[in-house]
Amino acid sequence: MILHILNRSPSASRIFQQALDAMGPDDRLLLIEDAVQGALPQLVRYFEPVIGRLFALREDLVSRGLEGRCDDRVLVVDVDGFVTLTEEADKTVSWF
Amino acid sequence: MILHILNRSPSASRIFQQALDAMGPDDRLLLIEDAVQGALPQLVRYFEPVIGRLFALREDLVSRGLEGRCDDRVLVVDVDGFVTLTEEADKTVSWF
Amino acid sequence: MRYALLVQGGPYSHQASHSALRFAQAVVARGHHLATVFFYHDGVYNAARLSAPPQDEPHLLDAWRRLNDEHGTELLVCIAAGLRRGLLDEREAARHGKQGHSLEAPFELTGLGQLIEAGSHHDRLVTFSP
Amino acid sequence: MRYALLVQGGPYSHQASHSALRFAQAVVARGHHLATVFFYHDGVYNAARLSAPPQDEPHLLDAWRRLNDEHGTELLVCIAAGLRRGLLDEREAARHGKQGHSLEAPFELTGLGQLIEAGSHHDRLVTFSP
Amino acid sequence: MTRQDMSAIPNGDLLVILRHGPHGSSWLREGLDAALVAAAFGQRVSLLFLGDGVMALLGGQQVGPLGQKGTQPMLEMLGMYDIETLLVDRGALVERGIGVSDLSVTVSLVESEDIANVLAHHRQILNF
Amino acid sequence: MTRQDMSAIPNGDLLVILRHGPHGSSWLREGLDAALVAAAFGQRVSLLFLGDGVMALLGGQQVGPLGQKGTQPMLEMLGMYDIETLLVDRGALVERGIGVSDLSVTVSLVESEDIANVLAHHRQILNF
Repeated sequence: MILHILNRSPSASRIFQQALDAMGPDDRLLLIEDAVQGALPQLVRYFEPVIGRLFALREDLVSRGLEGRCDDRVLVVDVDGFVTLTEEADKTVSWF
Repeated sequence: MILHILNRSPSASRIFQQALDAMGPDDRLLLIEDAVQGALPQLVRYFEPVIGRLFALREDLVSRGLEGRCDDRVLVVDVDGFVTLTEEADKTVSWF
Repeated sequence: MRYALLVQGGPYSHQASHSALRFAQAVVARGHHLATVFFYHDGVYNAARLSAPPQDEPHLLDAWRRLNDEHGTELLVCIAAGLRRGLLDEREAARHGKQGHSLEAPFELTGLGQLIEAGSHHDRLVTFSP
Repeated sequence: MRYALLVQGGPYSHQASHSALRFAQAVVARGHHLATVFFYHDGVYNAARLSAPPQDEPHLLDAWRRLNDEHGTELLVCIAAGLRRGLLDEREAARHGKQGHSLEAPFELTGLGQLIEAGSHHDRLVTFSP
Repeated sequence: MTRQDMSAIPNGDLLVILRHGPHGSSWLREGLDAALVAAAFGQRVSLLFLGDGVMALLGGQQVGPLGQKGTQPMLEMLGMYDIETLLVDRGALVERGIGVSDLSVTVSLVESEDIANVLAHHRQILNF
Repeated sequence: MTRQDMSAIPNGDLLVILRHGPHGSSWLREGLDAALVAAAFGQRVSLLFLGDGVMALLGGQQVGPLGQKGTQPMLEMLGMYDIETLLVDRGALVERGIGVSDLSVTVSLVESEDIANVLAHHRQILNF
């Protein structure tokens, strides 16, 4: 299992599509930095194919005022959870 | 008349849409750097609304091996032409 | 016409600095006066005096200096953006209790007000960003 | 586990450096060994020794130094990326005939081979880019 | 601002376009800095929030995980510098499901088709 | 490479993903540098060109306007370092109307649905 890490807003950058294309059926996707906007109910559709293995970093949601606004299906983890995700993955790939 | 300058590939970045939304009916758009890819016949559709006032910088096409591959409707200018475009415009806006 | 450029990209990382220099040379070649280049955001790194690119690559720092030398173009570096990124002249280094300096003439540390003034007083302002 | 980080974003310009530091602190807090941080692309600017951010902002340079101090994390700066961008230690400055230096211990100028080795020898490599 | 009130489009010396959200990069902060300095120099300054830039206006923002300040305090300074014209692309709010009541400051909504007019009405433009 | 020949997906120590074109930024050059160094260290290295990265392979590239070298010379060095596996996203070529005959080097085409497998077959990945 590969942990994919995305840091660009899906409204501004098309890079999320490259990340999705590169994900295997068990791979996970973590949204950090500007990508956490993708956890909003209105934008989460971009990540429809990986719902259930879509994570967002709590600290980056909180600092942007987005913590209470996420779609229910997004798995919110804090930075400890981020480390755990890297422990559980064979390797990580960052998309920017 | 405003000269808008775009430097991002329309395949990677959605910023071109902000530039197009901000253009008035007489404004011009110049593609430079990675944006010159948008002059390819297959990608020029992104710039359909401003055909006829869509320019691309020759030097950036040449260095990327794209000079002979542009759509006919793209107006190719060299860096002197770029300066002329700024002379003719009231002001410039760069989108990145 | 009097031109000002705003450069926001770091050297070598993005084409912005190369594009700005190429445009600058074309501006002066057409007989305009390139009055000001203002460096902001990562553009401030263009002023790093110790820059040592490989000999077969363009030496951006020297090219900026030459613009100042031959055309009197002022090379202004935003002080707030510079300090965060480690670009200090001798005076600022002393003020912050640091040994050595990373920026020197003809580059000048100045406030953002100089960008605003350049935008007002010159005929054209063209921005190059990463 | 043994971790390596690859940092490619400049400090203050992008969140990459902040994200990397936060992740680094969580890695060591969970009992892992953070063996290496490798700085590449604009990440090399994290090592600029004269960095002087406002007092009410995080001091990234000091935070990196503390990781080295408290956890023995090696702070490796790609030499090719650094020289282009004006990051020279005393030895490289002398070699290039420049007065002064912009990078000092615990940061080390090294080749890309050290990144490749870190990727091979440690259990995890996590990248933070702009 | 609707198409009917084009006359309401403000004139100004400087339009600062903000297209990046808080925390992810320094673009937003640097753009606001430029706006504040221009106002301090006596210019009539307007702000235009496009795309991710609207995230700057959302209430409830916090400092970053390492103590980074964010841009909320800068927004609160705008009034003190007589920067009263905060124009927001309505489409960017709708795309994100953000309502005007979610915002921390008072803004004027702009329709997409009026953005070009906003640019035309200002002598100088800085785009961040 | 078609779905029928999944067996042809190469294994390797390092996969370097290249997603940026030449001249616009240093990402492509820095990615190729990393690949060359890894190969010099004895690793089995594959390259995967996605999106704008395919622009790296187009023939007829020139030095930049200030004499910047570009990346063509680095591509020519790949063979000397035994980097033989150049995988290219077929969709990215089609999107740009670029044919295999337009490329300056010999490549293997990869379908979108095989990209994940390429990643899985390499021990380590660097993404530029």
